[in-house]
Amino acid sequence: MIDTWLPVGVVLSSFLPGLFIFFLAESRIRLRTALNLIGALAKLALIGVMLWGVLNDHEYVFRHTVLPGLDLVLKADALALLFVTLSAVLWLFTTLYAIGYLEGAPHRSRFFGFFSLCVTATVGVAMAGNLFTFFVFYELLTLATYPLVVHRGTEQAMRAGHVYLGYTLGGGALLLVGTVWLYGLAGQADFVHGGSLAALPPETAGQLQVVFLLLIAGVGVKAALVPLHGWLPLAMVAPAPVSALLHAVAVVKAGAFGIVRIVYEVYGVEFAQSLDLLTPLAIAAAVTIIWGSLRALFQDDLKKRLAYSTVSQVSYIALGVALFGPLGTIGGLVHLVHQGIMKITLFFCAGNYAETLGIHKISEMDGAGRRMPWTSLAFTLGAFGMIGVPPLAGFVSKWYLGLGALEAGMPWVLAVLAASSLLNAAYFLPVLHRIWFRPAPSAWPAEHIPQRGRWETAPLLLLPPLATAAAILLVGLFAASAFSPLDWAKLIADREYLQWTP
Amino acid sequence: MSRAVAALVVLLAAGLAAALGLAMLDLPEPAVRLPARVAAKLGDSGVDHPVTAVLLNFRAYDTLLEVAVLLLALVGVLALARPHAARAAAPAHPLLQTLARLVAPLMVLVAGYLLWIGAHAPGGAFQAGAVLAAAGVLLRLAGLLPAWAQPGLLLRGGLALGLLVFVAVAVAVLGQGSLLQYPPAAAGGLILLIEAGLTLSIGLTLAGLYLAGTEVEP
Amino acid sequence: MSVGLLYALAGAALVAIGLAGLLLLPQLLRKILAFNILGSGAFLILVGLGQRDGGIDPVPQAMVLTGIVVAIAATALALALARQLLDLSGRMRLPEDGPDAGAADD
Amino acid sequence: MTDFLDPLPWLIMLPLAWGTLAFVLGPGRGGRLAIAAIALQGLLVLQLAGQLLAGGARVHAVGGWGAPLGIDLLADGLAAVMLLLAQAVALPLAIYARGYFAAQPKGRELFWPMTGYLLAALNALFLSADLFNIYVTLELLGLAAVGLVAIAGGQAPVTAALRYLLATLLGSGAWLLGVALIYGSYGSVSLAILAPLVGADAPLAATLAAALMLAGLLLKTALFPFHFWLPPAHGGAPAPVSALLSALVIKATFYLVLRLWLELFAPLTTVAAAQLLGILGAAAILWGSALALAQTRLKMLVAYSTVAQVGYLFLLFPLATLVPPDAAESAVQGGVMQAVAHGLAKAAMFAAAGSMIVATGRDDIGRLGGVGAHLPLTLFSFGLAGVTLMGLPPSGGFSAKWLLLRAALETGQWWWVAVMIAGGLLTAAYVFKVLRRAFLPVASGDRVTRVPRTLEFSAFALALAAILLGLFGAPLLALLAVGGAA
Amino acid sequence: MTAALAFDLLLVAALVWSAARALTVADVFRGVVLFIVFGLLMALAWARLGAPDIALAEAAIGAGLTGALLLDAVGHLRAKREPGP
Repeated sequence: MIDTWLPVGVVLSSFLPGLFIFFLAESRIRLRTALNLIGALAKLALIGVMLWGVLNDHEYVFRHTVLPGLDLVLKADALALLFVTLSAVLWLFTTLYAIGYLEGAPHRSRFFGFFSLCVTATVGVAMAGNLFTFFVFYELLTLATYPLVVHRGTEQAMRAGHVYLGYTLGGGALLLVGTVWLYGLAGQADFVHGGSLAALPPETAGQLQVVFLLLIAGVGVKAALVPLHGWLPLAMVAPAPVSALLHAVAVVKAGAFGIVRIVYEVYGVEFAQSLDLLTPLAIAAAVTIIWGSLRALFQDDLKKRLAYSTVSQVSYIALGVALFGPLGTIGGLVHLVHQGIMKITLFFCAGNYAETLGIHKISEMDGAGRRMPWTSLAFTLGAFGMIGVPPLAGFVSKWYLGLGALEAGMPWVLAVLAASSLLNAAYFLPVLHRIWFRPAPSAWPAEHIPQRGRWETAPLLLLPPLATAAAILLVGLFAASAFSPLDWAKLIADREYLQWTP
Repeated sequence: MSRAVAALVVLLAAGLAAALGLAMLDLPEPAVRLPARVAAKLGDSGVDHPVTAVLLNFRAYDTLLEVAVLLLALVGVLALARPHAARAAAPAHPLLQTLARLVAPLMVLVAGYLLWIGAHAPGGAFQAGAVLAAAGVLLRLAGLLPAWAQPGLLLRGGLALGLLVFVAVAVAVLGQGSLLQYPPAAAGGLILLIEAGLTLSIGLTLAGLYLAGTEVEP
Repeated sequence: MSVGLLYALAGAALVAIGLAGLLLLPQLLRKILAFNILGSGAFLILVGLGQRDGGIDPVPQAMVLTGIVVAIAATALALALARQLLDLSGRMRLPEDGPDAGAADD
Repeated sequence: MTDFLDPLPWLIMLPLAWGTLAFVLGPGRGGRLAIAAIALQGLLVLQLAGQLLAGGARVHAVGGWGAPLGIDLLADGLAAVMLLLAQAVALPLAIYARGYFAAQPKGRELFWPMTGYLLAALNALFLSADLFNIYVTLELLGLAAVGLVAIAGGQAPVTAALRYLLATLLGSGAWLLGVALIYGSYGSVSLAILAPLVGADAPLAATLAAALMLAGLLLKTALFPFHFWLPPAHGGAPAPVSALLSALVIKATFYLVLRLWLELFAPLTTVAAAQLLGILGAAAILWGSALALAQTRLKMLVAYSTVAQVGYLFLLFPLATLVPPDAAESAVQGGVMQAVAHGLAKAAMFAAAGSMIVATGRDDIGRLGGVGAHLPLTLFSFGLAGVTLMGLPPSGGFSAKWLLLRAALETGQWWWVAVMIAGGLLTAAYVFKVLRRAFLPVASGDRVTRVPRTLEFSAFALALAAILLGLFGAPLLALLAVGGAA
Repeated sequence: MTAALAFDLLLVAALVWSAARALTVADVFRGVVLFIVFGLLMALAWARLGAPDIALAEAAIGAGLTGALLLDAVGHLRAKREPGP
């Protein structure tokens, strides 16, 4: 009984506070903060219980029939928990950060209401037990993030919101068609280890290939696969906490996670391989990785550079999925977590520079390290992680991806990884150089928050990036220990490749 | 509207007429013969004029809804007349007043006769109501009835009486059968009761449709 | 040909006249006349076809009685509306251009 | 048999009675009576649904005669679903209307009697199993609807009401003509008697009758290109009226189309006719959505949205005609689900729009700034209703779309898939056009006032119901299946 | 029989003619008058169809009341057209 309702509890732990906050008066700051934190902590507690259970081969499943032959299923398996845990932890940090970031800003009830809905949708995506449920939360995510993207209400934000909606609703439509089609072919499309479509008669193969294309294009919009990535660089007009959440956890990850589920648990990785679907996916991912990095090189706007970096980095996940074999899978899955931690750190820092000193452009960052050493340290860790410097998180991901490429017999992927790392270095190192080695200007563009004693900026803005930066180091250093992301990714890969022996 | 569209519409109408005509000339023998069934059940209907039997017993439910349509139309007309508060009735010609005083009671008598005869022969509530309406219009034109645009409680009650009685009878018999299933022994009486209510209300309503409608501010 | 069928055929002609009038005539009073003619045609068809074998059929007759009352109700409402429109706009006809056209350009 | 509280007759007599009593009580009176009575009607429908699920379709022979001499009332699954929709929409709207007319008294004098007759007509229509009786209910419905459109006066509403009246009278005229031909051909107007008599070898008169009745109903349902009367009528009436009309009145005639198509005239249907209906539906979706997007007045936008959403209803015909029974069932379920979902969502949307107009004092999308800050619940309701109309999950609109898409893919008619997807995206475009304006701050010189709580909560209840329908649609489909209507 | 048939044919012709003229005659007032004539002819037709109930109703309501309403509307229209002195 309690097993059934645990996944629902995880979803509701952010949904109910979100609904409540939505209708709270602007001035009820304490109550709002309390609701946010209670929700976040309750979610973490529930997840903790389930982590323990799943490690011991337990599955938590909630099932509700919406229409005959159409079930809403929430399921907490190992893969779901990987993503859920990431979301819940980073949500907590982002909430704290947002409370500091939005102090005194208007429309905070609306903001935190949608913020909570956004996380609700993300954990729903994570725990979706079938394609339909995934679609439900995937669309909810679109609706919950739109108000956050346009939160500032400026002309630019409105335009970005328009583009965002156009892309994501279009993607959702493709996903819907693919889903309906698949249900027509296969009945239900539950997520099961090894997929369920291999049992379909062989004459449906052609249709299944088209459906795959529809589904991947549908989730590829949010995962920002080139050429479906156009919305992401525009969406960075949103407030920093939103960008952090969008890029690290909620939106792009939901897309990437969708690719994982579709390949592994709808089609089954072997069946997908037999339909010749994995190589095209790998090529699309590789193109995205290179293209995103190249575009990032030429951005002077810090958040835009980070946004293109996201385009590139998220496709590592898709690439890992497309590499046939457990090692590639491990690399892709662990990067799902690692990229989240690294990118959220970078966006927190970008937000700090903007909020504290009014720095938005890379050309304005000269000497920022001396004024804001802690923020800059966190930023440096994030950037090194992205480049793949050992022993940071990004290195672990890239290592396993490389091994996976060799295992899958796709050595050209190594070249992509190498090129991408070089490009990462090319667009991050100059930034670091400016921060640490250039002299500071006589005045910052707009200093909003003055230095107060040891605090270079507001405490709630500083602590979250420091915490996540520490995590970048820790998950790399202790990758081999129990409950590390890598360990968990291995557990998942074991279960996905249960029947497979190389 | 352009000539081409007009020609098209005329063609459409002519085509419809032709199709109707063709269809009518090629009709099968009806599978159901209702006149025979009406005749067979006429004895149980409480009246002996077949049309009245259909109207107030076999298909009385149609009639009930139709009375509602009539009252509804008056409500709609009143809603439109409303913004222009009732004008004081113009003082009528004394001759008209005398005439109305003479003729109106006569018309009420005729209405009563039509109502009564309806059970056996052509006539009934609608025809009686129409006569009553004519009397009402006459009285109003003679300034002997209050304004219609904002009917008072009594008048509203009179307008609604027929429908309310009809509904009351319809549901009162639900305990022993279905809607409007009169107990055979009481059928004739109940029908007369309904018709009496209807005559009054239909008369008032029809008069109202004319008077309230024409009282709209010029 | 029975009397019933003859009048039913006349009803068909009346329906056609009423339909064309309702669609083509711009003046609202004419439209209301046309609607009544259309209705009368339908009534004739109903009774005429029911009695095409020469007998009397009380059922369609009762239906037509109901129909006549409904028609007067509709006519009264239509006239009240038309008069209201006359008072408000000074015309007793509907604006020519369709509502789509009006909405699209504002 | 001798059940005094049998819901079938009471569902019709009750609104007739309270409508009439509201008239007798006097101008503007009767709101509380109406709310209590509609709540009672709601209970009766629930009781009826329980009876149907337990014991199958029910017939009530009015007058005890039985067809063909008397008139039968028939309650099967389809009728029960529509009755449920009607009461479910009417109750929150009645509560809404009381608040609305308190804030905006224009037109409140005779609102309640007309609404009573409107609901009586709807319930009577859904339950009727007699073609001529349906004619009377259609006229009652049409006149009540026209009266309600004109209730607030003014040149635009009166013009709209006249246009609507002429259209609806022409529609009923066509229906009556059909009834005359059917009576002439078979000697009866009872659906139960006629159903076995109408076969593929039906005489010309029956085919002509089918065509006439169908055309009349399409005109009344405002299917493209017969939609010309709808936007000014629905967009110009007071908000509670618009909500009733868009949510329920056009659904009543759609219900008749569905019944005739699936039952009485099923032997006469052809693939070509079904495709034609589908094409008109598709045109309605695209044209209605495009025009909704072009509107500057909020209520006109919502009204054009109705034109578009009606189109979805008619997609069920090509998907349900002469195809495998599985797909046909899915299509009919989808169509009915769409009717219910749109009913709830559109009522919510008109109600929310009405609140926004009361609050801002004008019907202008460009001046909605501040609504998001001052009327969050209303805007949220509008958004939820929009979610249903877009067909996003989880909502009744999504369930409908899912079922229709499924039928389309199963029968290989992918072109309807494209139409539905395009329609969903266009819907999103016009819904977000409103939402993004409402999120903006108040423009200088504009004022946004508070509206009564009842306005906000009744709209929210409707929107929430449309969403919950997406999560709990299965019982509704079980009810629909009673009596083999689907 | 033939006399009756001739009468019926004449009546039908008159019905169709009066209906068509009521809609096409230039003056609305004359149109309404023709419509009242049409209503009375309809009453005759109903009598010929053995439907005296309808004949009565048609004469009283169809021709009578409808006619009165229409005439009143025409008067109203004319009053509008020719503003008073």
